[in-house]
Amino acid sequence: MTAAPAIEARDVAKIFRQGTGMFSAARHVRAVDGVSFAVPAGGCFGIVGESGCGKSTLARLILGLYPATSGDILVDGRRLADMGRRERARLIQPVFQDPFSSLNPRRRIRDIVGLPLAAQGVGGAEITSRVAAMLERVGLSAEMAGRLPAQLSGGQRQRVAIARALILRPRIVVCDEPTSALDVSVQAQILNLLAELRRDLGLTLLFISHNLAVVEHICDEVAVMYLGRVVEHAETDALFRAPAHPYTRALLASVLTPEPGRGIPDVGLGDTYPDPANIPPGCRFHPRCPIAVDACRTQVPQPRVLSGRTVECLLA
Amino acid sequence: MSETLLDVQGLRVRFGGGTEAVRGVSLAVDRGETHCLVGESGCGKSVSALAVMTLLARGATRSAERMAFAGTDLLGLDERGMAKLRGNRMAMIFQEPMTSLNPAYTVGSQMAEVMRRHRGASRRAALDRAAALLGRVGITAPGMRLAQYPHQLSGGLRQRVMIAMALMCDPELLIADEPTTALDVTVQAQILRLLLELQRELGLAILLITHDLGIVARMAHRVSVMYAGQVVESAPAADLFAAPTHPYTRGLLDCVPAPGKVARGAQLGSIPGTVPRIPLGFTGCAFRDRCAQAMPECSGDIPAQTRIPGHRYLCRLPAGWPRDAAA
Amino acid sequence: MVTFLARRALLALLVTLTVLTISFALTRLSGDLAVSIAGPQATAQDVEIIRKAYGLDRPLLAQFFDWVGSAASGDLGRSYLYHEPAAKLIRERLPVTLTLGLTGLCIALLTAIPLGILAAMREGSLLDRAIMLIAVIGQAMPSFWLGLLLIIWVGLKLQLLPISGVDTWDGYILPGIVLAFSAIPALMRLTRSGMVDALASDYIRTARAKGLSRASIVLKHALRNAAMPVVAVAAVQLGFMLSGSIVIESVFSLHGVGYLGWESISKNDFPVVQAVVLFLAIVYICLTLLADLLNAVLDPRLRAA
Amino acid sequence: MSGFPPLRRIAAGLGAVIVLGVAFAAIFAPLLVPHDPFLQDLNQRMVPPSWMEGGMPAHLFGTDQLGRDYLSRLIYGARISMLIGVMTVITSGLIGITLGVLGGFFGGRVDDVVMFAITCRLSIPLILVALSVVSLIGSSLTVVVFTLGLLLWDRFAVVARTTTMQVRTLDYVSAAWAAGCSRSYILLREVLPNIVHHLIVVATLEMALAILLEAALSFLGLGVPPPLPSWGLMISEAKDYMFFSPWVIMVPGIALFVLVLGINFLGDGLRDLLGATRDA
Repeated sequence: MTAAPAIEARDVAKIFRQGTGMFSAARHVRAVDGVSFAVPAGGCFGIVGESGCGKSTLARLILGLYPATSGDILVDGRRLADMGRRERARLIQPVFQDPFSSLNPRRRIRDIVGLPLAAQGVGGAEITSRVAAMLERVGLSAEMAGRLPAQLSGGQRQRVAIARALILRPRIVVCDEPTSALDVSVQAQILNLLAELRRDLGLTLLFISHNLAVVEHICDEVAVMYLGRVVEHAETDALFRAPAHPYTRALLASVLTPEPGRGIPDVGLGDTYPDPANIPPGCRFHPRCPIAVDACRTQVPQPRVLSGRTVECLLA
Repeated sequence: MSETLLDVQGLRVRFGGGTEAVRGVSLAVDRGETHCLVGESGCGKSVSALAVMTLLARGATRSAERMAFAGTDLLGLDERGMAKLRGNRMAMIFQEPMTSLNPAYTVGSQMAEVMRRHRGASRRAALDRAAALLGRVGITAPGMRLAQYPHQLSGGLRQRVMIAMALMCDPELLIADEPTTALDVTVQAQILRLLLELQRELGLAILLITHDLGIVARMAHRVSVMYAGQVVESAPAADLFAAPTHPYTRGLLDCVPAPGKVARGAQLGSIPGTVPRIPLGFTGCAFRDRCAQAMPECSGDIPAQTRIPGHRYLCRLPAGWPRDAAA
Repeated sequence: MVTFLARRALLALLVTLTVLTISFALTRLSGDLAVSIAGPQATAQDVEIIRKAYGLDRPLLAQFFDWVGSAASGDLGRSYLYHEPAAKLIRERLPVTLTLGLTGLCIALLTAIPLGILAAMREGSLLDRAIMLIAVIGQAMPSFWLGLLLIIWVGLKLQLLPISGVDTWDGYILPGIVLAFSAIPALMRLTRSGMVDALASDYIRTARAKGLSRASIVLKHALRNAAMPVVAVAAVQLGFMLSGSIVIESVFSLHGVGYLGWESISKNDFPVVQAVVLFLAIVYICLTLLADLLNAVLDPRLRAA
Repeated sequence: MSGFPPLRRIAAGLGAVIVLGVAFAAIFAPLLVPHDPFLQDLNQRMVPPSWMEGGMPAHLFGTDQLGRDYLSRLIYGARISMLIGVMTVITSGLIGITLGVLGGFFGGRVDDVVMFAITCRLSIPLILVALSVVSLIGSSLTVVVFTLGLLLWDRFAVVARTTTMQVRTLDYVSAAWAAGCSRSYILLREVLPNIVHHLIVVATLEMALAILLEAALSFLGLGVPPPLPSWGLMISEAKDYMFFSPWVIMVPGIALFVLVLGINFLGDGLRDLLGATRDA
C-alpha cells in the first residue's frame, strides 16, 4: 500500500452562515465538523446517516462545489483546492439524488451527457460519438439522445445522470442518494448498473445514503455520520455484525427487512431530534442516547481505534 | 373471522383527460387489523385511500359497486354526511408531516377543533384531551407543545401530532398514507412502533399505505399488492411472504436488498422497464410487458385465482409456478 | 423579533437617505436652478440675486448637507411660490390625499378579496374566467381616461355624483373608484392565486380529513395563509395609490398632495417637489414596514426571525 | 393535462392580432394615413366621426380642435406608444435582468446591494419623479423613453432574482459546476434559459405599464411634447371639449385601452404556453 488513497479527507469542516446579509441575524450551522477518512483506489466507501447529519454537504465538499471551512481534501495525494475546474472534473463526477432536478429541462439528452466533454473543449463530432457509446453503456438506446428529460422516466433519467458522470472516464464517482427517489424495482436496476460499471471501469465510489440495506449491499467500508461527525467507521461486515456505537446500533435496529412476524424493534431513542445549528455539549449524541451516563453530557469523546474500527463513544 | 369494518368492492377512479388511476379495486379491513396496501409510485394506492375518504381533488370521479363503513353506505352519503364521519369515526394521516399541519395555528388549536366540531366539546375539555393524547404518543411536555406552532417541531414530532390529532375522537378506522416515508429511519421505527401499540390498545383498524415491503412484513395482518390501478395479489401477510404468487409480487420481493440475503456486489433481482401508463379501455394484464412469464393470452381477460382461501391473485399462472423460471 | 425590527428600521433609514440624495440630485439635473426659478424674463442681475437668496451659489455638497440637516429636523424647505414652509403645504393638502387613498383602498379590498376568493373556489369555471377577465380589463384601463369617462357618464349625464370639489363625502366616490381600479387587478389575482395554492395544500386536505365545515376550511384555514401576500401587496398598493393620486387629483381637481407635486413641478417650485418626493417615499417605507409587522402577526414562522 | 382552455387561447390569439396590428400601423404609418397628421385646417375643426351626424367621409374618426385628421393622428400615435413600449422594455429589461440575475446568482453582498437598489427604486414615487425629470430636462420622446426605462426595471429585477435563486440551487447547475463549466457558461447556458420564460411574461406587463405611463405623463402635459400625436396627449388636448363631443376622448382612449388589453392577453397566453407563474 504505497499508492496514495483515491480520496482522503483530513479533518474537513464546513460551517454555513445562515441568514447572512446585513438585514438578518446570522446563525452558524456546523454541517461537517472535523471529518477524516481515506478511500483506496477502486473501493466503495459508504456514508450513512439521517437528515441533517452533513452527509450531502460532505459530498459537495468532495465535489468541490463548496470550499471547506477548514481541513483538506486530497485526491490522489493532491489537494483538491489546488486543482483547476477542468482537472477536477476529469477526476471526480457526481450522481445526484433527484433525477428530476439533476437534468436541465431545456436541453437535449445529447447536450446533457456531453456537457463535461464540452467543458473540456472537446469537439462536436467526438462528443456525438462518445455520447452515443456512453448511452448504450448505461442501457439507453441511442435514439434517446435527441429527447428532452421530460420525456424520460425516473430510472432513465438516473441512467442519463450516470452517463454524464462517466463520460470523462473519471476515477471517482460521488453518488449522493442515487436511488432514494426511485421505486424499488428501478432502484435495483440502478444499483446493479453501478456495481457493474464500478467493476468494469475500476471506479472508486463514494456512496452516500440513508438506506443501510443498500449500503450494506454495495459498499466495502462504511462511515456512520451524526451531526457532522463520523461516529463509527469500519469495514461493512464488521460494522453490520457488531456495531459499537449506540447510534449505529439504533440505525441498524431500524432497518426493516421483509421478514414477517418480527415486529417493530424498539430503537430506544427519545423524542428529541438533532439540530445542526444547535449542537449539544459533550457527546453530541447524548440527548438521544439510551445508554448515556453523566460524563457524556460534559466530556467530548475522541475517536478510538477498537478491533479494526474507529468509534467515537466514551462507553464503547 | 372478525367483523368487517370497511368493505370496498370494484372501486374506480378516473381523472379528467381520460386516465383511470384506480381500476376496480376491492379491499376489506376488519376491526382491529392492519391492512397494508403496497405498490410503487403511481399504482393508485393513495388515490384509492383518498377515494374512500371522499377527499379526491376536483376533476376526479369515483365509482364503486359497494363501499361501506361499519354498515353505512358511503356511496350514498353527501359531503355533509361524509364530513360527520371524517375525523370522527374514520381518520387519516398523511405522508408529509412538514406540510400537513396549518402553519398559521398552534398545535393545540388544530387538535382541539376536531373535538369541538364532532363532539361539541368545550375548548378547555378539547385541549385537555389533546394534551393527554400528546402524552400518549410519546411527546414529553405536552402542555408546552400545545402552544407551539408546527414550524417549531421536527418532522417526527409533527407526525406524532398528526397521529394524536387523528385519535381525538376515538376513530374506528385510521388510514395512514405513507406516514413514515418522509422521516428518518430511526424515527420511522418509533412511529410504526407507536402505531402498533395504539392499535393493540384501542382496537383500531388501520389501512396502511406504503411502498416499503419491510414495513408491510412487520406491520400487516393482510396485504394487498397494487399494480397499475389494480390489486394484483391479496393475502394474509404470512402467506404472502411465504408464497408470493403474482410475478410482480415475486419481482418486488427480489428487488429489496436485505442484509445477508444477497452477496455483496452480486446482482439484485430487478424488474425490467418502468410502470406503464394505462389508457382507457386497456385490457389484459398491465404487467405483461415487464413479465418474464408473459404469454400471448395475457392480453386477454385475466382470471382471479385463489391459492388458498383468503389468498387471491390476478394472473393466469398456476399457484405453484416454479420460481426459477423467472431467470 | 426585536433584532428583526431593528434591522428593518435601519434598512428603512438607509433607503430614506438614498431617496433623499436622489431627490436632491433630481432638482439639480436641469443645470442652473436659479435661471429656472427666475423665469425667462429675468435679467442677469435678477438671477444673481435669486442665486444668493436661495443659497444656490454655495458648493453643491454644502447645499446638500444643509438640506439633509434641515429635512432631518422636519424642515423641508420653503416654497418659492407660496413663500410658506413646504411641510406646512403638505400638511394642509394631506387630508384630501389620505381620504382619497383610503377610500380607494377600501373599495379595492372589498371588491378584490371576495371576488378573488370566489374565483379560487370555482377555479377553472366560467365564473373564475369572468372574474379574471375583469382583472385584465382593469389592468388595461388608463386611469385618467376612466376618470374622464366617469365624469361624463355618471357625473354629467346621470348626475348621480359630484364630479369635482371636495366639499362632501360623495365627492370622493368617483375618484376613489378610479383609484381602486388601479389596485384591484393585482390584489384580485394575488388573492386568487394565494387561495388556489392554499386550497390545494396538504393542510387543507388535513382539515377536510378532520371533517371540518366548508366555511371553516375556506375562511379559517385557507384565507389566513392566503392573506399574507395580500397584506404585503395591499400596503405597497396604498403607497402606489398615494403617489398615483397625482393623476386622479388632477382629473378631478382635488387639491391634495399629488396635485401639489404636479403644480410645483410645472411651476419650478423645487423645494416643494423635493419635499413631496421625500414625503411620499417615507410614507411608502412606513407602509412596507407596517406590512412586515402585520405579516409577522399573521405568520408565526416570521416571528422567530 | 387537458391542454389549454379554449377561452384563454382565443384571448391570446386576439391579443397577438391586436399587438401585431398596432405594430403594423406603427411601422407603416406614413403609407397608411389618409391625411397629414400635423396639417391644421381651421375650417374643419371638431368634425365628428363619419358615422355620426355631421360627419364627413374624408375624416373617418373626425378632426380635432385644430382641424387635424383624427385617424391619421391615431395611426401616428401608435408609433409613439409602440416605440415607448418596446424601448422601455429593452432599457428596463437590461437593467433589471442584469441586477436580478447577478443578485440571485452570486448572493451574499452582491445580493444585498441588489435588494437595496430594488427597495430604493420602489420607494421612489414613480409618476412624480418621472414628471420632475421630464420637466427639468425638457420633454422629448427620448427623455420619456429613458426616464421610464430607468424607472421601470424593478419587476424585472425582482423576478429575475427570485427565479435565478431557485434555479441556482438545482442539481443540474451543481452538475455543471462539477463538469468543470465556467461561471459565465453556467450563468448564460444553464441558468438564463430556465428563467427566460418568466422574463418574457414580465416584459409584456412592463410594456403595457410603460404605454399607460407615457399616456398619463402626456395627459399631464409633461410627456411627449406637442404636436406629436401621443394618445395620452390627444386625450389631454381634447378634454375641454369632451362634455359636448365625448367622442374626442373616446377615440384615443379606446385605442389605448385596446392596445394594452391586447398586450395583457398576449402576456397571459404566453404565460400559459411557457408555464411561467404569474405573481413573482
